[in-house]
Amino acid sequence: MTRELTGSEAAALAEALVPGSVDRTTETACYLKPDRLVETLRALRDDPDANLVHLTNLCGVDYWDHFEVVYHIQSFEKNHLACFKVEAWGRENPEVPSVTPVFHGAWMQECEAYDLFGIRFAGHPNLYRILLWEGYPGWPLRKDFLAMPGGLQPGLGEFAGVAPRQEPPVKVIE
Amino acid sequence: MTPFLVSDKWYDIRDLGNLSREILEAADRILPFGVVYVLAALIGFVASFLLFVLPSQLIVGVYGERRIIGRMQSRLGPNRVGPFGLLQPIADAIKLIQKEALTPTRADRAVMYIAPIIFVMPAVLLWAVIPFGENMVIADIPVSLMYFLAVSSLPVIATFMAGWSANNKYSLFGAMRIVSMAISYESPLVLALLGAVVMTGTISLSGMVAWADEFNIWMVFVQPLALVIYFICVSAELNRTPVDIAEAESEIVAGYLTEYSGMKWGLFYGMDIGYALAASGFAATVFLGGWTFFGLEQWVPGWLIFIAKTHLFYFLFIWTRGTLPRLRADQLMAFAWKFLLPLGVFNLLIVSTERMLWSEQDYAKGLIYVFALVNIILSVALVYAWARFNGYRPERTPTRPRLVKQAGGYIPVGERS
Amino acid sequence: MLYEYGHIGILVIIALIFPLGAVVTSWALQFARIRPKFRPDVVRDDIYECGLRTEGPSLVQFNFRYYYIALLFVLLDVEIIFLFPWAMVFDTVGWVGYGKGLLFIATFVVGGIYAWRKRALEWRL
Amino acid sequence: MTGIIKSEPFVINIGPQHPSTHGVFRIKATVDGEKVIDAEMVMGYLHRSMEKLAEERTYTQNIPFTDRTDYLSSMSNNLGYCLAVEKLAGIEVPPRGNAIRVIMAELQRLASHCMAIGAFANDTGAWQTPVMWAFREREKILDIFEVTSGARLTCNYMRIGGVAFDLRPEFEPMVRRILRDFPPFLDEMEGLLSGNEIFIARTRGVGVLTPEMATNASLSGPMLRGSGIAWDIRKADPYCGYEQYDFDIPIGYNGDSYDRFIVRLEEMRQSLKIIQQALDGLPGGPFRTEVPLALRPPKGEAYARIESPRGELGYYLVSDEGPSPYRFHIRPPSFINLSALKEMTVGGTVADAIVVLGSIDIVVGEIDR
Repeated sequence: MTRELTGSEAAALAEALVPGSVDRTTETACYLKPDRLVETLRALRDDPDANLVHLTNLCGVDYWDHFEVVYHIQSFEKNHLACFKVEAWGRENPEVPSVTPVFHGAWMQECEAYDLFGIRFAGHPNLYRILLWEGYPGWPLRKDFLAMPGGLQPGLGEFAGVAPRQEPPVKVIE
Repeated sequence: MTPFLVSDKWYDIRDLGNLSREILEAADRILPFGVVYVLAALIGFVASFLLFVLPSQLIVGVYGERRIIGRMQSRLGPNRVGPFGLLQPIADAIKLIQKEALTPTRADRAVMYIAPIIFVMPAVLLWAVIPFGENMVIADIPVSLMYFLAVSSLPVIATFMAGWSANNKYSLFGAMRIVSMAISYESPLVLALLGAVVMTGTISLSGMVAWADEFNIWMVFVQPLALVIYFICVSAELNRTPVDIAEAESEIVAGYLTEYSGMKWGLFYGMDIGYALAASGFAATVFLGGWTFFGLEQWVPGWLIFIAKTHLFYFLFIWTRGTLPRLRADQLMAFAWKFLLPLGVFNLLIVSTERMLWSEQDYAKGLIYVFALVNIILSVALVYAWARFNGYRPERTPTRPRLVKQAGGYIPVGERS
Repeated sequence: MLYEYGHIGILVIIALIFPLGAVVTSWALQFARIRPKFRPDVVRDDIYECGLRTEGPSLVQFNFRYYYIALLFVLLDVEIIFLFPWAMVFDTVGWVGYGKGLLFIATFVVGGIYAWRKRALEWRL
Repeated sequence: MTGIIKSEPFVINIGPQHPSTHGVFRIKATVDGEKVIDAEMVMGYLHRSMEKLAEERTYTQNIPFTDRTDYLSSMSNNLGYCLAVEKLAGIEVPPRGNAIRVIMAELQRLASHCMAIGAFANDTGAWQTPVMWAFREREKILDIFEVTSGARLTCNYMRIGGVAFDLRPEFEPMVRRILRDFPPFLDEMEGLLSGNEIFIARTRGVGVLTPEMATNASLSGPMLRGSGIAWDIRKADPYCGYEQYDFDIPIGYNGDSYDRFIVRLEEMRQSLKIIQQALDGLPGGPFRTEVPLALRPPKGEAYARIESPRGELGYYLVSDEGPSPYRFHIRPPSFINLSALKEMTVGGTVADAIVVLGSIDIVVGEIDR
């Protein structure tokens, strides 16, 4: 049975390896400081006691005033699952460091979080809109998506700001 | 050796040669030579077309290619048009002929139209030299084996034209693949047939059938390895499934056929069966004794035996198509050069030595059976040994995964849990 | 004897008529009122690439690495063709001719081994 | 040899309308001759914004959405979502409900792996035969689903607190027939593919993933097990009473496409074992605990995962005591399994890229959601 680490247990693991990395803890999760995030996760991955090697899940959550990025990290040998969180404040340009250098599997999940929430991941090698197209107005999973300027308005029929379809660059030989 | 039951009467349909001979002799009395000559070729063509190619297309095209494969894949196959779906190819032809033949605007139009025509021509020409029965051959030329080899390499050019002219990347892949495959598989093919030529001492297909009749043995028993090599090489040249890398529908959508549609596509598709049939007929003639069957040809028309053998061989094509996955391009080339070609050389050495020994013994009839036995054993041993030499190690590929009881981390190979 | 080749010549004509007939009929059918006449369409008449527009030219300098194999093929096939006359005259040449034939085969076996050792037969990608 | 002949790399689109991409998925490959020198994934052609839609609907109304993500294993998707809601709201499932869920999930695994193996064999070029055989067996399983839930593909059978309906009397003989008919089919598949030299040549050593790479790329399911990592949520984090059943985790040797294939084949045998045990010991009693239709779980968050046929399927739910989830996140296994696609394809041929894609066993509905 996988042991789901409580916030304080996860915090203890993180504090032991990288002192000063934990922001606060809740019952289920441990909030890390964004500037120490990559360092902490790398240490937790490489440490045999923590052994948090498998970034199982990464997702963003919109809490109106701030965004949270949730990392569920799994250990195979110890069989425990730790939940870490990072907060990003500000709706205009929320930014958290990318953990792609530590976990390759974060690559696509961070792209997805960027695509749907607009959270920028600093240090990501190729951050692009993976599901929607480049130039899509707004960030769909934000709570205020429908009210955003340029968002989907009823009766508009088509997204504003999308370049009109162009004729293919093919010449017809008559 | 004249079958005693077959009479010389023109109405004896067991030997269609009688009929055409009667017609031609009658025509010769009243018409100038040139007309008779054209008439002879036409009769040969029409007779072979009506008797053999058309029914084979229908039967093989539906029953072989679709119903048998459908059976292998546990589905029905075409069964609506005509009795048992026999008329399906005709329905397909009508459908295809009225479809629009799209030609992309960026393609090379002329080449794209010429390619299917060039592709079809050799398929018809191949039938010129294959003897359907005694005296039932359109052009009984003495170098018919060479003729067959030469003509059967022509469609490669047509497929390359088709692939190149379409201006499509997938077609380009197909074109490039088919050229490299054709040049790789031509050498083992010719080498394998050389074994048969050494044994019989003739490059006429009628001569080969006569040889099989005389010694009462089929070439397949004397040259089993040659048949295997021939089969694989011909599958490659014909783009049949285990080696159909030029079409490879799962990789490069349809290869050189990607841009073809309508009747132009239909010609490629229909003639694929035509080529496979011609190759089967050739194999039946060279390796399976043609229209002879150990004396049965005195009771049954020879052309019926020939058709039966051809379809038996064609069944092999269907079988491999329904069973085997496809090789990759580089593996395919390596297989031709490293496996088939050396085996062909080995086969040639063996058969030429045997032939010399045989000629010392004044072509004693019994000796050929000894050779057959020796060759069958040698072929199996050779194939196995050469495969081992090339790195065939089935015992090193476990086909069952390891089983563990407990979840945990990485378990290195060799560690029991 | 030779006029058998003429049969093949007539077959060539038949073989030409058969596909030409099929292609021309299907082309001509668009003028009969059996099916609607198709009009040129830019997107439909474009070349197929999985439903997207092709990027860049299609006909490029294609890297398929069969330069060596093509060379080998030319050499080998010519050699094998020379073996056919040898195979036909076994009765008359005797053991000496047989030995000479083997010598001929040996040259290309040696060549083949050389090519193999030089890794010309490998399709390294 | 290289460098003597000049060649031009060019870009070729594999997908979205390609026979082997199993849906509208696109690999934009830069090739030099046959060699793939760069591969870029393009997805989103089927994006329906499930996560946003789910925020507007109640917890029960969201169950049909989960059907439509991974449409080849809808039972597993239902199950994962229901487990997450139950974890969030603290609902207990009666033992009969759990046993039915296990049987359904394992039947779904059989059906899904049938599809995966058949399509994979098709990608290697076996012309339709394995896929048709696999479909033949899959149909029988879908018949069971139809009898039980009324639908074949998108079953919508699991409910929060149990399952939607009790089993019908036809159910047990049908499953017994599957248990009897399936092992011969698996032997047939092994005879057709596992020992086939051409199949081995095509898949052995193609798309090799080292265990470090597989772990680091967050892969799961047969992709992870093929690399030799013994990791199965059913063993490691049992749900629905999987701890009562006796089964093994199949793991591969060196993490190539062939290993993933044989792991899937063996998983089907293990699933049969589980179904047998669950069916023999099927408890009586209620099949569902009653939950209010407009469920309002307490404030909090829950991450529940199951071992879906494609890997670890996780649902991350955040509740704000409202009738609908505040945040509904799916951890789609085949989306994250694609993380390593570029590493596996670059350096191989175009044909290898297709085999690798087939061995990942993607479902585009799940990638794009």
